[in-house]
Amino acid sequence: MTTSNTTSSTNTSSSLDFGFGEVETELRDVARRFLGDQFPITTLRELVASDPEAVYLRGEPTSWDKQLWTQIVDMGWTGLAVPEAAGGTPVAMAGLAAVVEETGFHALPSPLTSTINASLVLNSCEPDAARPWLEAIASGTTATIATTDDTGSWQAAHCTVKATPDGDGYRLDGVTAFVQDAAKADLFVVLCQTDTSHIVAVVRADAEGLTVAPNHIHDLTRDQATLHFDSLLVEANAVVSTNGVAAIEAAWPGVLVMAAADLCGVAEWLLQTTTEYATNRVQFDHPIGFFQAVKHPIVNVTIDIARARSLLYHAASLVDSNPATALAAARMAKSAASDAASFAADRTVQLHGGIGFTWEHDAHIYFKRAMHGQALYGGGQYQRQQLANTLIGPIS
Amino acid sequence: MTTSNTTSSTNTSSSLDFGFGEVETELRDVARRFLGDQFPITTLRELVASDPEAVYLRGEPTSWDKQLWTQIVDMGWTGLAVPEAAGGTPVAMAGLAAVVEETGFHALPSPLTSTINASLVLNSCEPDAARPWLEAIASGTTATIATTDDTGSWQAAHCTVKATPDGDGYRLDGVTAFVQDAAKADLFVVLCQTDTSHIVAVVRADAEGLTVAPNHIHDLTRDQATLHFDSLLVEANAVVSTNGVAAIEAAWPGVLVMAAADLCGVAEWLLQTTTEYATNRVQFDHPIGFFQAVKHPIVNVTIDIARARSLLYHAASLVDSNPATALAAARMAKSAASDAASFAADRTVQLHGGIGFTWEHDAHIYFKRAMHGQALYGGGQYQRQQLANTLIGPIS
Amino acid sequence: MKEQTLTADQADFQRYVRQWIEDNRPPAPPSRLPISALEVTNQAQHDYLQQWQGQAYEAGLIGCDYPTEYGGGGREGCQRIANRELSRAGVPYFLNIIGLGMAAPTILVHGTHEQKTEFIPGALSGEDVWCQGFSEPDAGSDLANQRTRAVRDGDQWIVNGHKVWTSHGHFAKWMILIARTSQDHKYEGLSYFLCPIAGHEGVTVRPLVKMTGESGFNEITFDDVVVPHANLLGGEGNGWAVAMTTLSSERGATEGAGSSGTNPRLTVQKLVDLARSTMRDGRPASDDPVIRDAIVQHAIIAEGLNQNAKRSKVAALTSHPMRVPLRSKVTSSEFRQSAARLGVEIAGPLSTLYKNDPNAPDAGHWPLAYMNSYGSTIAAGTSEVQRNILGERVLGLPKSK
Amino acid sequence: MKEQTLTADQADFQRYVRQWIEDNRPPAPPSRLPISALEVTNQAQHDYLQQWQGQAYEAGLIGCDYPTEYGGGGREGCQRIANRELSRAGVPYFLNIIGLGMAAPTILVHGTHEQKTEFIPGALSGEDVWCQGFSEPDAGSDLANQRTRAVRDGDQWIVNGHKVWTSHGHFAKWMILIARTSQDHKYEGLSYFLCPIAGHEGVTVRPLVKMTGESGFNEITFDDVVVPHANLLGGEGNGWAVAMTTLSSERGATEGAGSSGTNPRLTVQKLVDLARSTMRDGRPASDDPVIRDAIVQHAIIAEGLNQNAKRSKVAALTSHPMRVPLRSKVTSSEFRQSAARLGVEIAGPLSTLYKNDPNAPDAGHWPLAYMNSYGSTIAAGTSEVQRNILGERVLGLPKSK
Repeated sequence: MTTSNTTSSTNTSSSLDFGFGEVETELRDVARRFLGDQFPITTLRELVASDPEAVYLRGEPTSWDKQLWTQIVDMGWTGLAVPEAAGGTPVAMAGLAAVVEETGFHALPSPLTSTINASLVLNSCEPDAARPWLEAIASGTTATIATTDDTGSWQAAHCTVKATPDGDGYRLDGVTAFVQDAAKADLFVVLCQTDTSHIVAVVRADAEGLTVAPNHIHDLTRDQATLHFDSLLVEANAVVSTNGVAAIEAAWPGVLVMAAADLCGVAEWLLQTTTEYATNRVQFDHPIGFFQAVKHPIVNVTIDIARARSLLYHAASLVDSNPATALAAARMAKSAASDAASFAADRTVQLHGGIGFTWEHDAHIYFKRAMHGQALYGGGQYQRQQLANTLIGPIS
Repeated sequence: MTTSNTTSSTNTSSSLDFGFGEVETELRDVARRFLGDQFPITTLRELVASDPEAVYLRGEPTSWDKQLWTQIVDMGWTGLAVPEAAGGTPVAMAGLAAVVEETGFHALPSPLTSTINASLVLNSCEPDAARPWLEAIASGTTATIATTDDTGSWQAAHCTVKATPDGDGYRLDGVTAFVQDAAKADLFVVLCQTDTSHIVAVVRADAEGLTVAPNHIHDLTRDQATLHFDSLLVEANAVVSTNGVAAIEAAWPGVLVMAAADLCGVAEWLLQTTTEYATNRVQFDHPIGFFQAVKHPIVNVTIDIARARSLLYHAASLVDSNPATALAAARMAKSAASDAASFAADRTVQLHGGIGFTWEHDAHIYFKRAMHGQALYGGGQYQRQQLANTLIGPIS
Repeated sequence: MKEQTLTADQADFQRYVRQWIEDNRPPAPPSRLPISALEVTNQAQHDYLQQWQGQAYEAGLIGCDYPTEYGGGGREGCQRIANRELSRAGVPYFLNIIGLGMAAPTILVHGTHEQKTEFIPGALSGEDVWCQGFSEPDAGSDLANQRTRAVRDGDQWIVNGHKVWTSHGHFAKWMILIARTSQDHKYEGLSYFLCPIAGHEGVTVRPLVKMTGESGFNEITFDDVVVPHANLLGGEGNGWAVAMTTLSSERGATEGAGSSGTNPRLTVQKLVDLARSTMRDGRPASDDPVIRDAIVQHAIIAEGLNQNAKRSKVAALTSHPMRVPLRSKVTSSEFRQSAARLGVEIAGPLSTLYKNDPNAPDAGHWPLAYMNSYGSTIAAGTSEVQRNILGERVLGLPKSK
Repeated sequence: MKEQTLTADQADFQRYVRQWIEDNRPPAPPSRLPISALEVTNQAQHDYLQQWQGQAYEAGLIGCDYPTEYGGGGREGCQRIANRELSRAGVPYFLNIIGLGMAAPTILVHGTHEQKTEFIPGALSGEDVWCQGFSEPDAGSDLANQRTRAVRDGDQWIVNGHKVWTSHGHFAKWMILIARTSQDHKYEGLSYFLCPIAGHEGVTVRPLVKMTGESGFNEITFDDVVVPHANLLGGEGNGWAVAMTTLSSERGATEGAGSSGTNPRLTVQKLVDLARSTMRDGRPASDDPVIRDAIVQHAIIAEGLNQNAKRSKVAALTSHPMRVPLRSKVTSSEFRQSAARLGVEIAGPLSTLYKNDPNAPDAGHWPLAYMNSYGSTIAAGTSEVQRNILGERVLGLPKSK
């Protein structure tokens, strides 16, 4: 996030410490303490996993802790990706990654990541047009991005929301899908195609002509929706970019970094939980961690997470210091984090034996968040496919 | 091998017992006893691994036991793929596979597989033209096939030996590479392209205009060469097919089955050797097989070999009973056997620790035979790529 | 993949089955059926499926290869034909999956004439629903580590203990139960009982919720439960051997259920169809060679499972020291798991959708199948323990404990 | 991949190195060099490489970041620059790989001023060739299970025992040696010595042949060998800790050797080049998406190794419980192995060719690198033992023995 370079404590040396300086360290430590105190696993379970039938059979929306969210806003986390000019207190991308990693570790249901993603996109739109919206975000308005068609293509150019000029604004028609935390968002940052190009428009959740159709998903800690636009009017002041694809693509490395950070946090919880279980659960007269069939997979999970976290902070630092190379690094981080999280989830359920397979244990909450997160913006193999074109060159 | 249906004890029920009837069982048991008695591991080591510098630095050809080969011919193994009409005593393809599996288990340096491959190709050429050559093979003449260009393409149509009509015969020019057991072969069964089509020609090892350039290879139990043809004259009676690509492709399932059988035998030796070592070698106060980091990989090797052998005999039975479906089954067998053998070789060296890494142990002989065999006619992934076109259909 | 050659009788039977299914397609179920019979929990679906199984049984589509004297069809090699036709027709699976796939085959092998006569027909017709009592909370992965005790008392046994993972426990009339009848030997101390469940005194059934949010399995406690000696299967102390028969029939079971989720070949076909119908950045996933390679890897494993089963019946080709694992639980359960995981990856963002979402591919099969697959890699001896058993009993490696 | 940003000094140094290499390219070697310095066995090649290392040292391309008082360049972050330039220029590797990569860094950390002054300059210049005495025939995988004994006798130690896997043993003047100085404690009973080898009384060196057919490592027996007390490194009983320093420098070592076979990023580039130049059925292997995916998997692991090393120096990001394994031997040795295996697969039938065959791709690198890679997954604690150590010491899991 280029804006952070003006204020990050560490931009100059970012290639040595990933831009993770004192400010970022302090921020991460606060986040870790705060969530540890305010959002223990028991609270999570109570909040999202108290009644399986409610969510899965009756399709009721999973709840999130709005009171906790207010505290998060008060701590200024929603301003961390907002330039000072818009009332934010930006930190290095590595600092954002660390906070998001902590929310992943606590499987926190919240619009934080989505709101950060919206800020990242707005940061790469026209500054004057974007500023008021960024100011709103800095002061607690929630937001999320809507860039994906209903086949789940991650190519911005595939967007299927049509924008037709109307006065000095536009009318929007069409569909965009896989919108994260839609039920928690006040604003949608929407990529739309015009006859000649693409625009980015900001749409209020209560706008006329917008239907938010919630998806029925496995993940208990997120919500996801499909947005239907029916001749929805966008005023000129809500058009924040007239070069939409470029704006989305400029923000994309940051979006991938946030997704990877969440997965690293999720994987870390799975690892620590499984390690503890393997240390205490006795079978065949030994704690099961005694057996290499348990110990070695846990070590492999550790190695995968270590790799993913290193690539994560490396990518984060490049978003700040060397945007040209950030996309490849971010894809590596997302690929490694997706694979680490799904392997960690897999081994967690397997090594917990019967109990991990039941609703009585919390593993399923993280298993589903990992499964959801690895699919978002493309899983490990998808990222590698994109990387191959950079690394090896296109197929002749 | 269709010819075997007339005599195999088992053609009618081949789908139930893979065509592996009494004749084939007896044959396999004889082969197992014979090689066990006549070709113990000590003999193998003495024969091919007594002097590393001779082979690798001075590039001397590895030796093979011609006296043992005479006994093999006397036992009629070279006639097993030859029709009765040509003096052979054909058995079901599963019987051939079993014999070749035994030679793989003993890492036998011999032209048996190559000679069988030559018979398979000749069996799918014009019967009258092929008969005299098959008769020669049945009575002990060794042969091998030469169908591959010097890039190692396994597509028969890519062959780069040019055949120009000359009288009622042809003149051959060009190169064919990766010819197996070339130094042991009396005859080469060569695929050549004419202006209009492809022919299969039989060329004597001592023919004028033929240069056999031996390759310098890792495998101590095989030899491999590149053949150079310089206006070599092929008499009419040596032209055994004027529909060369079809002849090669008809024989190919059998060729893949033989390659898979050899790999299954090699993998089986690696498994048994490693299992024995894991049972006896004591470390950390236990036989190392006590540790799951040793035990479970060995079990996985066992599972892979079991799969490969089942697919092998299934494919063999289809070559006899249902040629139309044999190619896909043979590719599955070759893919599974290639992967099983290279995994078995990998774990054998790793689990033997230091000793398996040295020349003092025999593992390297099998490691190299596995490495060579998995590459021949395409490894696991190559076979799967071909299978995808059958199973899923071509890429749109 | 290819057909196997049929005898004349088998061909006739195939025609008959096709015709019968055409004429007797059941009506739509009362509500959307779960992915396999094991997840069925509501009474209306239970009754619907039980009735459908009864019909199919009367028509001779179930138990085709069982002797007629035990309520079977007395045919040969016909069940796989019926199963294939049922799968192809996409009709509902049968309810009594444990009875069909585990209880009946085991009783056929180890039962007395009386036991076969009493238990097999009801298991085939679905009138008697069965459940499995192998797993225990403290036994964990170790199937032989049974704590549930049965003590002989005259011509009956008194059972006390605690079982988990018991699918259909809430419907079941009978349970195949392993209990410890002697403390002196680990394996030889086990016996195998056919134990009454529904309404039987001392039996308490408590439903458990799975990670998917579905119920469908239970824990069952036994408090001085009386089982007649006549219900001991295979003789006292032979429980382990009898249980091995049951576990080796497990694949047959899932196939018999006609659920495309569990027949390896059909699973591969399902993956192919999914890849064809899923778009990735505007192109079908089936055009992506990495996905093609992964699918073919599974096709090879699937074919391997089928050919392993076939080869295990060819004595001359099973003389190798490692013939036993060919039919082992570990390969088929891990195949199901990795195939389901691959399905989740192919589905991409669509894999986030629960089965009730109208856009969920294959009615939400893949993520649910993936999560449920841990049932098969954990229950009745985890894959880790299976590998110990294979290593120790098949390869003769030293014991890991 | 991308450059790291250089300081002005570093940029100057880089220009200097490039220029110097341009002007001082060594002549062709007497005979084709083996894949890495560890395989060098013949005297002519030894002399040639030792001379080349001496030149490069004099020019300041070796030991750039070592203090000047110990014969270094006194620079900062310059060795990786020199290494990168040396790799790019494709000049020969340096002979004294153990001295550069293991002995010198360890002595720098644990040595006394006298030891640093005496041993580091000769190791950097290549004048003193070093070998490693960690592995023993009976210790097997268990590095701490050393049988070689050193007994204190006044101001000297008497060493008796047997070491294997000692590359360069036949050239070496010195050995970094772990020996048991007490039977009472397993780890604390070890000490670390700088032991004279060449022509030293009681030392016998016997060359061994590797599976590749190459020699290059040896077994060395010690028969009442006298080592001065001044050659004890890091104090009595600290052998394990000192050895850990040595092993954690190992990657630096192999990179320092400038061998493209062992620098992860260059290995990936080598795979890309191989795929581009290898035809499969008439198309470059680099067009096959399955191979592309496999190569990128390795690129990610390679980048991970580099970034792990970098992150391990950022205290705020290593507070996690599993920071230690980041630089562990297991990841880099297994990367080398699987990358080499991938190279063998990409090469296809060409992988059958030995390096002396004119058509062998990359001068026969891949199959040899694959076989040699087992050296790194076996020697100095197999990957299996490494995983035990990581599980037990990093994660606190119970010991597996």
